[in-house]
Amino acid sequence: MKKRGIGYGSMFYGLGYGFSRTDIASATLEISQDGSIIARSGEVDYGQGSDTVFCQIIAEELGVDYSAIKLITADTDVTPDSGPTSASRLTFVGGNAFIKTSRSLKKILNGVAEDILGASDLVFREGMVFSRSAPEKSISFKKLAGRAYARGVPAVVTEWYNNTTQDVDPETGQGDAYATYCWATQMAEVEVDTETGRVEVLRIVAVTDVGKALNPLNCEAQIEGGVVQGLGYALEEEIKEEGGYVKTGTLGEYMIPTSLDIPTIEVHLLEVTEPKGPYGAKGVGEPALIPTPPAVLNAVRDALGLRIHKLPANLENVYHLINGAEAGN
Amino acid sequence: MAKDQDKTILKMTVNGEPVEVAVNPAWTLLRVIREELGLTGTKEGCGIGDCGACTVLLEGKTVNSCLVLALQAEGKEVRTVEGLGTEENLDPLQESFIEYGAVQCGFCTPGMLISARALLDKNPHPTTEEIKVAISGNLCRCTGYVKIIQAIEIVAQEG
Amino acid sequence: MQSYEYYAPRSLPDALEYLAENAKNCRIIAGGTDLIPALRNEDIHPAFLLNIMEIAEVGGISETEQTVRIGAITTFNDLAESGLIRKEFPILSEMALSVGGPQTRNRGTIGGNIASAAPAADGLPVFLSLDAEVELSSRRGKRNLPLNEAIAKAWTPAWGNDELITAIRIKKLPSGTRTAFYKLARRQAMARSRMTISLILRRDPAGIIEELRFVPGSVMPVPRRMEEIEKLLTGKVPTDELLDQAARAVGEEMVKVTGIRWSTGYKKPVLGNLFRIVLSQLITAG
Amino acid sequence: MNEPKFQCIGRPLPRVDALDKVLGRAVYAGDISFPHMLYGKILRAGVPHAVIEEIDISAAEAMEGVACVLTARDIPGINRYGIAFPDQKVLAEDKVISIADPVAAVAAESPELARDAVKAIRVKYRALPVVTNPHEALAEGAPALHPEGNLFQYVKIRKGDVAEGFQQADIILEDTFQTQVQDHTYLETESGIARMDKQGNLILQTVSQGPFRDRAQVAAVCGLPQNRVRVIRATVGGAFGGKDDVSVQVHVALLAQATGRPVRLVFTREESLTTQTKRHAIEIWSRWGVTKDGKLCAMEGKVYGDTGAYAGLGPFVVKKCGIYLCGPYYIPAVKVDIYTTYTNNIIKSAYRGFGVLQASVVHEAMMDELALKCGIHPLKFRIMNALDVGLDTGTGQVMKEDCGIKATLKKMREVVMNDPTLKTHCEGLR
Repeated sequence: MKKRGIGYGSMFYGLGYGFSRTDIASATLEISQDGSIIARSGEVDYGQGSDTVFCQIIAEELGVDYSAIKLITADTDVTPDSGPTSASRLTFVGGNAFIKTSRSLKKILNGVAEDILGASDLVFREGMVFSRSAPEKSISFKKLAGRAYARGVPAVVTEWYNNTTQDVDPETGQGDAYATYCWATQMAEVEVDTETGRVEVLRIVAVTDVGKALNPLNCEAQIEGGVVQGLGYALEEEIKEEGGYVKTGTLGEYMIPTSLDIPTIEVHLLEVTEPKGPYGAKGVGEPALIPTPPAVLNAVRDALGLRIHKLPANLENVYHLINGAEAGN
Repeated sequence: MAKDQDKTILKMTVNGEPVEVAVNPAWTLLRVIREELGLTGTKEGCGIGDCGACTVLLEGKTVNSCLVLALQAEGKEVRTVEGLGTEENLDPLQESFIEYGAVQCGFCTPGMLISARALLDKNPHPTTEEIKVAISGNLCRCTGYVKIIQAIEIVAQEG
Repeated sequence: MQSYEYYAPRSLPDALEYLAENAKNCRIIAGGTDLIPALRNEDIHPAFLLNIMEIAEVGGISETEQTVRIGAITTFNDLAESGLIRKEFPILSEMALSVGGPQTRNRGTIGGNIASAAPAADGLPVFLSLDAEVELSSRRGKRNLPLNEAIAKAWTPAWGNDELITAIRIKKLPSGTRTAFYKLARRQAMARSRMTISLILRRDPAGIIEELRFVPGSVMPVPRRMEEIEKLLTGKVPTDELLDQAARAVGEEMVKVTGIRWSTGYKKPVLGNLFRIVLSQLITAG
Repeated sequence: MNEPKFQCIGRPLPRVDALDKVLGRAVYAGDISFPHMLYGKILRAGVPHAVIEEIDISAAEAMEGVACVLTARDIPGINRYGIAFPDQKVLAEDKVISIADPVAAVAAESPELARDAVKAIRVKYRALPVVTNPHEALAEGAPALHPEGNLFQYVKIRKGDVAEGFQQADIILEDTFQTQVQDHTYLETESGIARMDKQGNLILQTVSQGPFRDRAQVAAVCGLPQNRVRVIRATVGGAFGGKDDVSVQVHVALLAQATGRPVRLVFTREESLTTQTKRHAIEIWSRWGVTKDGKLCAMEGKVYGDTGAYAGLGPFVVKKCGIYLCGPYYIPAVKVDIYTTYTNNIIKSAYRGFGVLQASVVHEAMMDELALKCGIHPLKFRIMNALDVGLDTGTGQVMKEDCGIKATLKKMREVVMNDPTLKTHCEGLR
């Protein structure tokens, strides 16, 4: 028999390291005489998209094309230390570092432009710098860079963002451990085949508070990926260790979801602004994945009236749960 | 050390160009593509056919190049991601993958593109289910497949 | 490090000659989906490797009035795409599409699937349910062997090491015969079977089962027809009670062969459940 | 002038790295090669707990095409590393405590030769008893895997008066959950390539989540000041926390330093699955109290995390699990005890979700069960108890305006209530 169920999973996640662990990022911007920009950060984009977001931040602040920025990351001889890629911290900590850097550089260029244009209400936009009240007073960003170089003003700026928090009381664990938190709720609809123990996830609705979606496409992509990784955890993935030996040594035995295993995934991005975040943004990497397993497991509980205590909810564990032998292997 | 006298000359066509390369009979097509021809766009994710990262076209059909002996490609035509498009002239799938966010870490991307290309060459207007089946031998851990499927769908609709 | 001589003849006699000369230390490679991982892991150390993928006589799908011959290097994808197979043996098309992923279906061959004789092989049980014969060729000549005699034990074919499996032959099914293949796996692609069900069913106009062939896959070291179950149902009208009884008996039969293992607690009841579900669907399908 | 607030922020722009990736020209560490390059390979213990009686590398060293075979005594710097606590040996000395422990490292002219050389190394082990879960590890008389014992960390969370909290409760539920070990399964396995430049600087191109952290560990092992080591991230094929700890870095650096030649080291998938960091299996017991009208009043929990043979980031992960056991809900009285233990299992460390995933499985299960007992819709029950401005977390942090949990729950309520297929499900939700 096929039984359907619905379940929810909510979570919160402290962004950054917290607990007084060093949580810093530095960022460098260098402007060439022709106005092209080299940005440097110690952060690694291992696929989640931070490079793109950093370029967007710089472009936003300086009014230039984001795709023309050359971003060099994570080369210990060349880039400053920005801390590791973890704890959903990159957009928040690294992004803030780039906002600071961009604004410092802009301040320098703005001074030169004010002098050249004889206006103080300057806007940096689409590769131009112009007066808001008198737009005809303008100079291209490229030209401005050359003029600034000719005057010998600094062309390299490095800034530092420190997200290190206080520690908590060691006896009670109480205190302001984190700078901010991320929030998410997901819903899962599942169908359980009581005769085989197979759980099929039909649908996931993911609601994530991202603070501000700096790149909504990226946010969605991260969430979709997190959901599917969470499904794998909930249903099938398990590294088996016996007596200190690992029994799952191939991707044929350790099975992650394929394109045929994914449900419908609906993503909703909420923007509850975080004042300290870059443009209000928080992290999304981990909040994408965490609510999925509890939502799926709660949906299985809803379908069966029985609860899995030993993860994952694979064929055997679910079948034995239904048939009253949960402790089975 | 693999001695040169152990090697055999393999002749095949790679991305339209005839190539001749001395290979050890124990080498896989994947090893020859990456290490001997320097076409590192094709990736090794497992080496035993479980992940699809090394997918190439062999005589127009997708294969895991880690599961083909190099010498089995004798006289045959191989196409890798490097033969799909150029920066100036991207394959529509490459364009679509960029535009619709189908690329994250990128390690599965070359194999994924090859599988998608093989599908569209055979069936220009596949259903969503057919797209899912076509890439079901290509594991991806970053995207959850959603944007990849969407990117292929868009090319299929326009194609 | 692997070190072997590689040979890829274009004619069958050349291949059989080479095989006869080097029988002891020779391995045959076709699609390579099983063999190449074994070479990589150094589970095997052949001195000679014979590639049969370039030999036309070992490929192709053809029919006579009575039988269909499927060349040993027919890939799962060839099988799935063949109109002849879809018409005569839809059970084979379904099975073929459930194997691995597109890349492995483009390479993996039915000859390899049978010769590997893996307990979780998907082709083997279906061919057994079809009472297939294997065509074996050697320098000594050609012979046909019923498939159920061709696999001695898991991973071990029962034919000589100078013999090459060149084709599978299957008798066409009488009209009115229905077939079904079901695969239970941990995911929907690139998954080894947890269990499979292969069923061939023919009933008379009154609904009485005239013929039933049933082979479970991935549950026994060597798949075989469950004749006890077939007998239990043949000649009868399949009522719910009878199906439940048969489903229970399926599990018992399995345990008779396998004994109790860690997976028995799961496989014993679920195999019976699947048998009942798939057979019921086949009965109600029209 | 009606200008939008942002020019570039908030737009679904294509990624800056996508073009290189679709063209197959993004360069991952395993794609890099240099002339005269060698191939590295690590011999691992393969036994979970044993004394090493003898290591014989003579046959491997004598093989043609083998450039070097390194054991513990060949390390110029310290024979220790570890992302937060240097409790891992680069190469084993007198004993091994996990199957993954590196025992020797080889560089050879081809990957096949490196593999053959590793196979030719003979190691004699004397097996020791094995501990495989936190309870065994903490039991009296358990073999101590590290000098400081098997309990790596104990953390307490204490908020309010739990006894009083449970007294106010009308309904009290308790339960135990066991989570499993998960692999990251990035499609790119751990890989790196190291070389020395003419000035004696060591250059390492590698997978990394934190090149400066890698640099510090490599420099110490190679006996070099940090500014003589240059770590460059190659394009990284996924990580999810699994490339936070050192994987290939110290060994490939040592091999390049020892041979003076470029060395590439790429882990096989099997090596990645069976020896690299994983998500912690955690056993979590908890007891929850709620009033009959659905207000949480107390929670008590015990968390046992198995971090394997080495700490990795495990102590932070397991601690985080305990800290988040309350979930995004307001609970006035909380008591949690958190234990992180060593065992002879392979190392567990960072993984996307970092302990909070395991906690969420538990707090969300308990929330559902409590809601059911109270006869309140599970989504409504969450909204009733969700954190909000002015309320504090289980660790006493008072929420400010960025507290978004209610917003996500209310958005979810809107989605399900507007879905005609979920009509029955929504009964009692309003």
